[in-house]
Amino acid sequence: MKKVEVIIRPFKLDDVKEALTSLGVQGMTVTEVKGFGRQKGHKEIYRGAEYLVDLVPKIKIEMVVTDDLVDQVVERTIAAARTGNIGDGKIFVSAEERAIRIRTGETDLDAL
Amino acid sequence: MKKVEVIIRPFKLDDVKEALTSLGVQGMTVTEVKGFGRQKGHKEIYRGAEYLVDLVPKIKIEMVVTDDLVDQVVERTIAAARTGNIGDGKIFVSAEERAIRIRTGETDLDAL
Amino acid sequence: MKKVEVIIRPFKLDDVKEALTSLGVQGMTVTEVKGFGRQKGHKEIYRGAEYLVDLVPKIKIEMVVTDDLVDQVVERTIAAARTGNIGDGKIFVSAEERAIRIRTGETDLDAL
Amino acid sequence: MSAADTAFVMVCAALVLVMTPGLAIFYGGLTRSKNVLSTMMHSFFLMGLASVLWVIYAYSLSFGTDVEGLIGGLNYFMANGVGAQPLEGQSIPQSAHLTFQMMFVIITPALISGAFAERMKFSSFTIFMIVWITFVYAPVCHWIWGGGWLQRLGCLDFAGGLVVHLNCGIAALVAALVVGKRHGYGTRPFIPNNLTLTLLGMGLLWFGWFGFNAGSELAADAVAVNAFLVTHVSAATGCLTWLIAEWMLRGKPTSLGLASGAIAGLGSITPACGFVGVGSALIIGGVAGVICYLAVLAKDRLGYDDSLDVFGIHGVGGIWGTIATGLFASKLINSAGGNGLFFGDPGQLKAQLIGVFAILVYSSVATVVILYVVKAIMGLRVSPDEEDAGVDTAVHGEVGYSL
Amino acid sequence: MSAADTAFVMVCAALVLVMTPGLAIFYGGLTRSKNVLSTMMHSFFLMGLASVLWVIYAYSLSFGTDVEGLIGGLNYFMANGVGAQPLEGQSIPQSAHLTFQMMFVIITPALISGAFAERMKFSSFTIFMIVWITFVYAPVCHWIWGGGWLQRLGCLDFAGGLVVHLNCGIAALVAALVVGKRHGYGTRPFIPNNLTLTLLGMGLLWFGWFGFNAGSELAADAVAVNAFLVTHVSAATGCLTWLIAEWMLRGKPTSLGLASGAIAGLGSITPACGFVGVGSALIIGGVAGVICYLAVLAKDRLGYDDSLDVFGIHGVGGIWGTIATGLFASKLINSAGGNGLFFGDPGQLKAQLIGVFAILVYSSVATVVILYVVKAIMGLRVSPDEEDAGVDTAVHGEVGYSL
Amino acid sequence: MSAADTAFVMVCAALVLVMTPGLAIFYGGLTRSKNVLSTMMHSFFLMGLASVLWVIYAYSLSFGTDVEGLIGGLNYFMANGVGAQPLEGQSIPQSAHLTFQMMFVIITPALISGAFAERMKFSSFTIFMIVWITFVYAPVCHWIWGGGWLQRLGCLDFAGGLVVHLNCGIAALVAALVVGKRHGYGTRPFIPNNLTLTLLGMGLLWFGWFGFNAGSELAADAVAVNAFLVTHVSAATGCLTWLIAEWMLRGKPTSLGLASGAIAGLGSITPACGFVGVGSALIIGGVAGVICYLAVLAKDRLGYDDSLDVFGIHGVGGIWGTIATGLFASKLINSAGGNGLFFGDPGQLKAQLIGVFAILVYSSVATVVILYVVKAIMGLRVSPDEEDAGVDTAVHGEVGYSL
Ligand SMILES: Nc1ncnc2c1ncn2[C@@H]1O[C@H](COP(=O)(O)OP(=O)(O)O)[C@@H](O)[C@H]1O
Ligand SMILES: Nc1ncnc2c1ncn2[C@@H]1O[C@H](COP(=O)(O)OP(=O)(O)O)[C@@H](O)[C@H]1O
Ligand SMILES: Nc1ncnc2c1ncn2[C@@H]1O[C@H](COP(=O)(O)OP(=O)(O)O)[C@@H](O)[C@H]1O
Repeated sequence: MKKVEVIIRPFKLDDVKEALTSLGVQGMTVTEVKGFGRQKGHKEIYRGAEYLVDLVPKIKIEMVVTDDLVDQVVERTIAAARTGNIGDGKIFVSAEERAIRIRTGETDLDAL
Repeated sequence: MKKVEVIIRPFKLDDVKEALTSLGVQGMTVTEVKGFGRQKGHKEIYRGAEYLVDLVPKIKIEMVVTDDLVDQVVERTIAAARTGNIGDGKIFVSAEERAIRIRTGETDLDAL
Repeated sequence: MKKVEVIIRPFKLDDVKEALTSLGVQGMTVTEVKGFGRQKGHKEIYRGAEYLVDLVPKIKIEMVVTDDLVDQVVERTIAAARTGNIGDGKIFVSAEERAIRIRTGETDLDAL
Repeated sequence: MSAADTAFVMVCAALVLVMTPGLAIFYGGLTRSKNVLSTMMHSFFLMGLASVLWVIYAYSLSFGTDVEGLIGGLNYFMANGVGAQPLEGQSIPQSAHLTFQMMFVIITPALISGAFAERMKFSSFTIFMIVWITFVYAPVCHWIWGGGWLQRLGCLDFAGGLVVHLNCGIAALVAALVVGKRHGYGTRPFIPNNLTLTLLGMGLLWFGWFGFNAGSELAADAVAVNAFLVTHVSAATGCLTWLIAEWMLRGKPTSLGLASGAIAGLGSITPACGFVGVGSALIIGGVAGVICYLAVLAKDRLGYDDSLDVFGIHGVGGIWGTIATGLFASKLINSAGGNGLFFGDPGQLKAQLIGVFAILVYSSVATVVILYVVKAIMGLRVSPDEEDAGVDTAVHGEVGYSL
Repeated sequence: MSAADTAFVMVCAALVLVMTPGLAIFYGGLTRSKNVLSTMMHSFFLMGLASVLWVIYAYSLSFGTDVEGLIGGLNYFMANGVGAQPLEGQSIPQSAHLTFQMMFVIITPALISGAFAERMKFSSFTIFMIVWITFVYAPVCHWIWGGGWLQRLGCLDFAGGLVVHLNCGIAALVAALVVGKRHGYGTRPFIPNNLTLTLLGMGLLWFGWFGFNAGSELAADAVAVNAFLVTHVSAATGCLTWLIAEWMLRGKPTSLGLASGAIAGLGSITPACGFVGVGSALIIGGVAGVICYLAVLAKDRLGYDDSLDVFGIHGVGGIWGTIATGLFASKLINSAGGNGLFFGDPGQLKAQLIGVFAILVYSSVATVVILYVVKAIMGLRVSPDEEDAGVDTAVHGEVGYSL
Repeated sequence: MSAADTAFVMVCAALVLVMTPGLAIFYGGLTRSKNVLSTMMHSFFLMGLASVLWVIYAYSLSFGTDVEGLIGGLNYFMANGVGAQPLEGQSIPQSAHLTFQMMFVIITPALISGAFAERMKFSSFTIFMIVWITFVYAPVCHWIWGGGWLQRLGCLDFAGGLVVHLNCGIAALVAALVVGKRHGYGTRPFIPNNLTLTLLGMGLLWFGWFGFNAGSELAADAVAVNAFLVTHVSAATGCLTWLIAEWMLRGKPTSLGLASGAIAGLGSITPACGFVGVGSALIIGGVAGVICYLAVLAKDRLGYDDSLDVFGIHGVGGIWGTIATGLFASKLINSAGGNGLFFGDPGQLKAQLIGVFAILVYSSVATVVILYVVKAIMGLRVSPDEEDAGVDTAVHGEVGYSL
């Protein structure tokens, strides 16, 4: 099993979710995050004070999938999340050792 | 050391937290997330527009624990978080290489 | 590649971010979380009801970096995030297998 | 007809109207965020429902030709004949009287809704309210303001200590008991979702209460000014004493305590405001802040789930204010009123106690009957799953915040 | 001069003023959080812009010496000569008339802004509004209230069904079409960021609407009281019928439906409130709640992006209310008014239909011309990137919430 | 006694009261979310505290029998003798005068609290306010409105440019300096937690300001209408010019700039509103928007932490408005007023300058003394840890939002 973490632009969430489910990904967990990177932020002004806000809103999707799905997940995510502009985000893959479904106690592949 | 990631129903947070601390887990980090899975979402209606919201609020708990604690953590979490209905959530376990306590610089087991 | 996860006090975010970028870290992802640990929480009172709130606001920073950067990242983060009081937070390091930049499809070190 | 009085009463009616949105956010801010809309809807929905009942028949039941001191006749059905002509002894069009009083029939049941927030079924809520307005609000209003038996008996209630506050407070207590506790009450933390809403709501309530209390004089005269002034003074002392009590007992002065104390002071002065002076108002409000706080503490001991403390604040405040009227009323303030015990007339206190007792008994019994009937027919609560998910999405298909 | 009427009109002006903040949060709560401030600014900014235009020349264009029934002269330029002296037939200083009417020229264009929320360029918005107020609002106001041709024709509009609601509603429809859809409209979910704001906004609108409608009598008399009462009744029935319609058609009674129905009821009664009784108001509001709901459903079929349903609610409500005035108006309610079809005068209905037709045509044509000119010169929309990032940070350099 | 004037003043008092909740959310929205409640509490708490002091003795100190032009006597202690009988030259019950003025003694110190938001100790705040109201507000109020030396000297302050705005503004500047900067000021971003609250607060302030300014005439006459109108006009130009200045200097028109400009315009017209016409109001508000913006920019250069810009907006606005009264006042607007420099009387300007100077000196010196005494006895700030955690949880045991 692998854990795939995807960081994307917020408005791409629906497209990516759709792309992944059509692939057979049955579950994922979504978090609102802020990203810092090459994409430049924006200026905010409150009366006299001016701030450069370099943390931009992003969405993080985490999903644990079987090893053989990873390549397709990556491919489809790129297709769905890409705009071609700086700030499209990243995909990270790491090893996951165990998975358990709380409801049933099923483990690993059965738990996904 | 292992990292245990637990995704549960929001209202189960207190029960799970209690179960884990009684086990000797001394620290954890909690995030509000949205989950997509078998649990069906709900319909939202705003004037003419109707949306199926399939992301449901969940709580993610992350904790890094010693290897020998993992089985108990899993067991107790299941006991505390289970309702038996779809959407109870998951537990994921992965390897953690290092841990450092910022305050003291202690590492690994001492840092937990 | 390693994934470094840092949990710090919210008001230290700017200092840590600065310390890391000056090191050459080019990207990171920031999440608002709540932490449970040795730091004691506070009492909240709403009319007759009194609660001990033991989840305290924290910031989680995740960044994927090359192996050789890890030690420096840890060191600098400690320097920037430390106050010496309970609750300064933790640093966790784990292995990351792959990284992909969505915009370009670049992988691994090129994707960071 | 006096244009000045008419202008005054219209503006006061608008002020009373705005109390209901104020109450909606006051209550809304106190629940968990998954129920903020359903809680607010209880109040807003009554702006529609109660108003329609009022113009169709409830005004007539309240202020129509008296039938045995118990209820008004149906002579004003559909606001029939309610027009430019003032009622006897009034200087405003009767339509202004109907309008002004309409705002009271909105907020009284809206106040009750705090008792069963976060778990009541919306359909059952609707039926309950229709019946309650008809069989509890209208008769009680008639007894005290419409020429009924309590009014004849000399029981004083300037702006609604009995009709509004005690009436809603005791109904709320009953409702909390019949509907039952929220799932997790007492074991899980129930943290208010948005106290800024609650505080702003308190501000709007305080603002609107001037219309409620001063407007009840139905004329822009010195009695109205006095009512205005003592209303403010009682709110002020109420918020101070609750805060101080809390600071001493729990170590923290909270903003919710401040807001609650203000409402306690406002509720308590309501029956008295046209009859008592500034000095008395300082006492009435000051006592209100403390006893309502203690009542709220007692709830947590007794363990019933009057979720937003309607009884502790409005019920207890209404009792105290009505009794205080029997203590502090003075004909020097309002020659059309009475003298309380401290101004020489123990009879006034007796009349007040009868009023308190009557409403306590009638409203609680009638409310319990209505609730059990509704429960038998259609149930009162959402399903446990809906309660866990939150009433907002489960019943109304909406979420309060998507920030 | 009557002090009572003057006091009344001043207070009513304040009430109308507070409708604009109410509208700002009503609208603000409905957008996505990245655009909440820009949406609110549209309304707030007009409190500045429209007021300045009004005192400089727009009041004069509206109420100055009539020129051929089409427009007012510039005799009141810079409020020249507008002082303590009442206008003929009025009992308040003319400065109070100017002030009261000023609040209308703020909220009418503010209402339009809901049509193009979340994508309009702020600079283009500014220019559009200056021109629209000058060439649409002022003449239309003159025609109906300033002694213009529609007024002479006997078309009745007590408080702004034509001048305000239909006028803004049709302009909004045109604007939605010319400006175009929001990026993602119809494909992505657009969830309101904060319905508690929206509900509170509705409460403030309802509150302020009393000033709007009753104040339009410019005197604290029985006609004003009637206007006040039927305004409330129509709002009440509007919110009930929308809710019921929705409950039946979609299975959920929503708080946004409740709020929308109240606004529909309020908008619809506006032209009629000084001329119809309580029974008629029950019908007017009840019908409004249903037809405006259906209009809003129709939008989603037709596919144009009138983002906050300005046409569906104010346009349709304004048409219905103006026609309803021609049906239900009665001289028994207001001898200075007329009799509608149901009270014996089909001519009144004809006058109303002419009014509806005239405003529909004039306002839509003029608005389309203005918008195309502004578009040609400077564009109407923010860039796609700015739209995705949100207008708040992109254009105004702020974020609404940092909780 | 005039019922119309009485009705008007009561309603205006309610309007002024609602400014304080408006201010609470205006301020509350501007701080970081961990301090939103403590900031709001400052205002709300004064609704209790200041009111009680006022009815007990502060009204008497302000309006009691004059003692050497410096202070009022204690003849109205406990509102003794303040009843239905009007004061000389007034047409409303004296109790209405006390009530109306009570709302001013609430909001003036509440305005100061913006200077030390997010770090002041609540207990010290309480003591400071009691002493400040007694030794600064009451005498200053007496000097200008209670028959004191400045009033005799002919210094004009229609509704509180000196008593309220300059007085609170300079006290705020002093307090900011004595209390010291917030931890992290100038190095970390301080992002407002909820600008929707702030904007709504501005709306409520604008709304209530009509009561503040027009109500200060204490009669529903043409002067009151004029005050109402020019108040609105000045607010309108203030928000436009601040926005334009900001747009030109920083490239972004912000909603906070809009709101700030409106408050600047409102504050500046306050002393002048009963004496100047529409044309002058356009200038007064327009200049206010620019100079207050520049004052706020200057703060960031000078580096003191007047957290919510009380001095920059109210202090500078109060000075400008008071001087502007000496320039633009005209007896054509109000025969009971004076003529400013531009209307032929340089003496009026002199009187105004004396007023400005007197309040600047007295209020700053007295405030600095009070603060140092309180600091010596009990400290002024929460501990650094409490400041980092947020005053809401640390001192009040609550959180603003749990969404
Ligand atoms: N090394 C990293 N570790 C973790 N997250 C990262 C890293 N680099 C970038 N990110 C995340 O990816 C987002 C996009 O990265 P950015 O450099 O702005 O654009 P791009 O992906 O187009 O190069 C960032 O906002 C951040 O959330
Ligand atoms: N493959 C997965 N990877 C990450 N998170 C998952 C995965 N599958 C499910 N989840 C998380 O677990 C939650 C519960 O899953 P769900 O399928 O709804 O019910 P159950 O766990 O009872 O089968 C989801 O809402 C989601 O947050
Ligand atoms: N075992 C753990 N796993 C995950 N997160 C932890 C763990 N222990 C602590 N944390 C996080 O670190 C934060 C600080 O820990 P705490 O024990 O309070 O202080 P300190 O780090 O100074 O010992 C906690 O609030 C929590 O978010």
